[in-house]
Amino acid sequence: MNKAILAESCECEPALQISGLGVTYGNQIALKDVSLTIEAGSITAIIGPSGCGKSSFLACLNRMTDLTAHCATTGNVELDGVDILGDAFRKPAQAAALRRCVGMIFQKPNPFPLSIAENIELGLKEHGVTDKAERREKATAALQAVGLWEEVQHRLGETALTLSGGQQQRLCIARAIALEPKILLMDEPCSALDPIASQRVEQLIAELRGRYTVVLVTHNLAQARRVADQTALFWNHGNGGELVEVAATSLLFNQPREAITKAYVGGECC
Amino acid sequence: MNKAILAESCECEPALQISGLGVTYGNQIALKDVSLTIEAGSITAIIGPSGCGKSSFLACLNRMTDLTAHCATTGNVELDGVDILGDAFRKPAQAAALRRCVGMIFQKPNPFPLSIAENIELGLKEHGVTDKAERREKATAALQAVGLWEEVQHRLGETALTLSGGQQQRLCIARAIALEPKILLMDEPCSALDPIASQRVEQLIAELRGRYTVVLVTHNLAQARRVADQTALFWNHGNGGELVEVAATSLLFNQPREAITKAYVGGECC
Amino acid sequence: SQPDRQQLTITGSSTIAPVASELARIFEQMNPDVRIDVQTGGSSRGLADARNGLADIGMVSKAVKETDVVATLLARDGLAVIAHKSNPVAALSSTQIVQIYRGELEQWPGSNLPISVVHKADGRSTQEVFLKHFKLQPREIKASVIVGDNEQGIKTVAGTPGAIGYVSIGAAQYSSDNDVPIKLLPLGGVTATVENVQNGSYPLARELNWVTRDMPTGLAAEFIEFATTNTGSEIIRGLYFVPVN
Amino acid sequence: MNNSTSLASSALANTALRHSPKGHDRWLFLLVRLCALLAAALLLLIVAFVATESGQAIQALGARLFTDSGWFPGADASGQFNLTPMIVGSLLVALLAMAISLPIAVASVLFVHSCSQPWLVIAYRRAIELLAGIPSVVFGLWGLVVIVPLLGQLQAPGTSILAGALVLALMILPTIALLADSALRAVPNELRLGGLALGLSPWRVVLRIQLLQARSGVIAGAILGLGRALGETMVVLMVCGNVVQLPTSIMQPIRTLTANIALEMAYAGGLQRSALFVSGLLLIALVVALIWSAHRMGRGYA
Amino acid sequence: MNNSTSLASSALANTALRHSPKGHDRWLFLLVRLCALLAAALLLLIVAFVATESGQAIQALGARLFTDSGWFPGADASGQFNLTPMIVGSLLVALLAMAISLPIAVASVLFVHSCSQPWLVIAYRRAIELLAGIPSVVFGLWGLVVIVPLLGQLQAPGTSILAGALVLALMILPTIALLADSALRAVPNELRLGGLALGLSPWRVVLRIQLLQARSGVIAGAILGLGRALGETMVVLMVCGNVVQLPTSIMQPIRTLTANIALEMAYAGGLQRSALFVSGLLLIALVVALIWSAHRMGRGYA
Ligand SMILES: Nc1ncnc2c1ncn2[C@@H]1O[C@H](COP(=O)(O)OP(=O)(O)OP(=O)(O)O)[C@@H](O)[C@H]1O
Ligand SMILES: Nc1ncnc2c1ncn2[C@@H]1O[C@H](COP(=O)(O)OP(=O)(O)OP(=O)(O)O)[C@@H](O)[C@H]1O
Ligand SMILES: [Mg+2]
Ligand SMILES: [Mg+2]
Repeated sequence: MNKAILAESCECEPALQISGLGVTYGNQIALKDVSLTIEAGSITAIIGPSGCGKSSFLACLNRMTDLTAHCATTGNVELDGVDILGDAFRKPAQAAALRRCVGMIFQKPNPFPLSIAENIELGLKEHGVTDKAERREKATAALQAVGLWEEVQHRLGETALTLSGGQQQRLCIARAIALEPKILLMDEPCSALDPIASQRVEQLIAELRGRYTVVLVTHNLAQARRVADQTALFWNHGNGGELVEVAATSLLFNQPREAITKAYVGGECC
Repeated sequence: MNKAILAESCECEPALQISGLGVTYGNQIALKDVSLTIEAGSITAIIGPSGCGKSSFLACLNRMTDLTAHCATTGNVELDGVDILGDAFRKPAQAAALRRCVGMIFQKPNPFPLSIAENIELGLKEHGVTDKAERREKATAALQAVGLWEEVQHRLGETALTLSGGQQQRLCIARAIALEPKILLMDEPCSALDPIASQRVEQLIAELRGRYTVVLVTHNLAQARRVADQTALFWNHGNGGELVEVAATSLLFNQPREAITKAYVGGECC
Repeated sequence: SQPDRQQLTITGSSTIAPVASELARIFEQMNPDVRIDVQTGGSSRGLADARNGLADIGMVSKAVKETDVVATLLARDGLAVIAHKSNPVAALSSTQIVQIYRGELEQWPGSNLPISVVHKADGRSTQEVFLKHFKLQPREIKASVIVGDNEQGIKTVAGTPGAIGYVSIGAAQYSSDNDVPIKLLPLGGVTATVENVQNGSYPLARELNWVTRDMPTGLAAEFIEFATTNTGSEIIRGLYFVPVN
Repeated sequence: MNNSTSLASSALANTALRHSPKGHDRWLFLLVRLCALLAAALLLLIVAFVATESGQAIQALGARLFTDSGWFPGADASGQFNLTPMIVGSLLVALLAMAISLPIAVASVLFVHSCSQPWLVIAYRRAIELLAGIPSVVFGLWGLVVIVPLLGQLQAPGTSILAGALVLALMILPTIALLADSALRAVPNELRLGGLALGLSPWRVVLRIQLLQARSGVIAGAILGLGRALGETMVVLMVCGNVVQLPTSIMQPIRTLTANIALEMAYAGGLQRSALFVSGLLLIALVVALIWSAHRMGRGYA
Repeated sequence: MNNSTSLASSALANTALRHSPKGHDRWLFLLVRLCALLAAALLLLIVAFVATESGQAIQALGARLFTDSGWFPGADASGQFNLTPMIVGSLLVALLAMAISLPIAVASVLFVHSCSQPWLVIAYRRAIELLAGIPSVVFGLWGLVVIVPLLGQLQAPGTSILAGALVLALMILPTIALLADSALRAVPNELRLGGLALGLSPWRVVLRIQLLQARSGVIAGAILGLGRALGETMVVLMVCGNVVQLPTSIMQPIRTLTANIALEMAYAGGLQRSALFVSGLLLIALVVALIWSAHRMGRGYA
């Protein structure tokens, strides 16, 4: 798999410095005052109950917040020393370039109404991989990486909407990694996956360590434990999500500083 | 909560007798020759790897298969002694009545583009709950049952599309249970839920035991273990999903008959 | 392409249009390189178009008093008052017609059938000639329907049992001969026929004119000339108008 | 790590620059903008054209265009130039047509999307498209020969607001229906499935869920239909009677702004011509006002 | 458990029966079907009307309608009744108009959906709707006064296929644009977000993803636009020159089927009148044929 072209095209140093980050939707606060450092090449897990602002947090990191009505952010997120929440990145071309470097996998799989192969090749094509064979090769590699290749190799031309739930989710992961972004935001990438497929994706994430920076939202605490270098717990006390605690994963799980953390990670869970 | 009206209106004896069931999409086989008995009031878990036909299996039980292009079924599913895959139920009115008795929760949450309250009240209204106050009451009860009430009580009038992923999923569960169908088909209802919300839903399912018949697709083996009376494992050897083994849950997990089952339930999983 | 193809545009009175079209048809057959475009819109349009050069020839179905254009007489025509064929009324006096158009008489004499007054739009010389003959003022008219072309007037009367209207005798005669349910009412005791127009006994007669901006030359002159030939006269007579010679 | 906050100096900015559209894509992008601009410019040109030609009448007559004693125009200011009856006529015919057409169109679409016989759906769709292909002259003739005599039996002469509205309703039906239909088709299937899974019958699902998502299509259809109804000339000229008056019943004839233009523009000069252009301007203003209220109503519904 | 397989005897069947639409809903449902039926019936009536009136000419002339030496009609069979030049004229003008309008309309919509300034988007949308509200007489006048003299400077007399196509293109632009726009709006936001998250620029997302989902809207727009272009009368009458001939260049004048009807129906009788109705029938047939090919092309694209 020829990684040269794409990898080169995204040159930023993939480390994130988040300080005082807040997200509001109209007058509803979704997240407030989050400060966090994400090291280049590390895997960060975000955990917390439903509605505590995990997805909103991810959305800030590649400005998907711009695309939601009434959504506003405060604070700043520095990527490679540049505040990506600044106005300069509001311009569509700049935002697109940012999102090219900071890929995202959505919580709800959203395959395009195209064929399975085109779903992956579209992004490659749009980002300048003009050679058809090369695109197909990269798409194959991505499908193999998420363990979907065997299942779909005979129906690459069928529309992706006929895939099963778990297949769609893996396709969306493949679509994002095929572009080899420097930073990968994954919103519950294993939610629709059974243990086997889940394991495959976890393995993929682990492989990315060092080369890519991964921010992973997961409700599977065991998964966070297995793959993440550091883990952050968000909590919503009723008036907007907050960062409760962030620490190296083993520390957070074994010696939680906060009472809430202790209760949450020790709670009855799989 | 006044259950009389709705509960009465669905009079079937909720036991399912499935024999020789197969599903094909065009010339692709998704499922073949499944025979299975589901007792009234029991909870049945369906497990198996991605793409093995779990969702397709559920879709047969309330004829959602009719709504997919090129989808055909073979075999029969007897509900209360009547073959619901027969032609009589092809008629929209009959199919609607069937689906009224056999509720379904989709793998991918699909809230209507209505307000949160309307999402639940729509079904009630359409099924003859003409009293507005009663509808609101039932909606409230359903939201409480899935643990969403606290989070959304102040924004019932907002569009449901602004909910977080997990909130949407719980809303869809609430929408289905508000109608109190006799049989509830749940396709990975906890996939987008964190441990706390997950537990709440599990608790809800357990509460339904005896009164409702539940068929639960889950990729969380521990969950199947916790809540299901019987568990069925599906597997796709590459040419269509099959039923590998079905047994009382504790039997299946502790004394699996098949080698595949043993490997799957004993595999590395949460 | 056909660089030497010539085009002639003729616009104006819808009364003259059928004559012009028929003439054009024969003329085109005789001169294969000529194409003639005939459009209606009323005499005022014909006059205006000829004046400002939008048309080569204008068609005006009344006597032309304007001195800045050149008028050439084409034919004579009469205006017929028409009613639905099923209408039992055989004749109307001038006073009755005036009363009807003023809205003073609202039912057909001898029946309780309400009268639908079909009137022509402004800018149509049929209307002008009619008003002038009966000494009516435009503002006095209480019309139920206002129509543009003759054909619209005929169709409207044909579709309404209680309607009264007025159109060119030519158009009316042609339609009633072709099974359209209308009939022509006599005026002052004289039946509305081409013969009576020709012998001058019909009171509501008028001129049909070609108008051009200057003395007609070239193709326009040829065409105007063609109308006065025997073939031309034959065509004019065939459409129930009275040729000049 | 580069700590400068200047965008230009950062590697990310370089990436951004290198990823702005390039090559044939840049051209395509420019072309798109150019086309959009062109369309807007042409629109402005037309409106400017109408406005310029209207100038003379607006200056010379001002409010007289609405308060004069009637419509007896002339080339100079001695005529009477009251456009009010025509405005009322245009509005009445168009709104009545819309009131007839909108429910039928929406019903047709409900039918198409809730019918379970695919062949019937396809046949019906083709029929609606066919209706869209019937030229307005044919509609006009049909109205004059069939509808007007029919209405004339109720109350002579038949040429009336109602006749115009009926024919126009049929004419704008496919516009509304096709727009609503295409918007409904773009609604994702999962919403439909969600409704059906609750045991709703297909047509209730379309009515209560899909239509909601597709309402922008219905509104757009109504706007296009209204524009067409207000702007239609041939049909109203043939079946509305063209009498300049303020009607007191829908069985009375009226003259619309468009019919007025068509009847008189061909020979009009001076102030009369300019006043006719004012009619055109008024029509455009009416459409703008109606669009505005359609959007307001649409928001209410949303 | 009741083991009978007869549907009627089961409790489930009872439920089904009790849940079939009832009360006001049943009425509404019936009304919907009735409306749909009504629309279809009216359509059939019109087509039947046109077909009946055409009968005489079709019987008397048959293939002569396409093979006669020209269009020199008369009340009896001694005339010449070749409709071919008019068919060609109608097709040429309509297709050329479509070829001009479709790209601009799609470009406008791409622009609207990829523009990041909300005020500009709203303004542009309103402008397109405004364009939809300009009556055809005004378009015709504009064409006559502005476009024709302009083209006349290139090659006299200016009244030509091109003039007609240009004005018609502008006229059908809003139809296509509004249809495509409303279909695009019904596309779920998550597809758009998915594309943007891959780092595609907004306009590429619309072009490559959203438009695909909304293609039924574009096709419907094209169909409506074509129908309108083929059926439009006033404009072509004013700017196309109305000369009956097979054109050899787009700068030549032609006569369309609709113009032919409008020009001659006013006085035609007998066979000529019937032949004009054949024109109407042919127009409808043309639209059907074009719709059919639009759908075929649409399928290819899908
Ligand atoms: N577009 C929106 N408008 C208004 N409120 C929103 C919007 N999106 C999210 N919210 C609200 O903001 C809060 C945080 O949402 P977010 O999606 O970030 O939660 P989350 O942590 O990802 O939850 P989950 O685990 O359920 O996905 C929730 O209460 C949610 O309802
Ligand atoms: N509409 C369709 N057309 C064609 N193939 C389909 C369609 N829906 C599902 N399939 C295929 O049928 C097989 C079974 O799909 P199904 O959705 O039942 O799987 P599943 O067990 O639910 O998987 P998952 O756990 O990923 O949701 C898969 O290979 C899938 O790709
Ligand atoms: Mg989330
Ligand atoms: Mg599934």
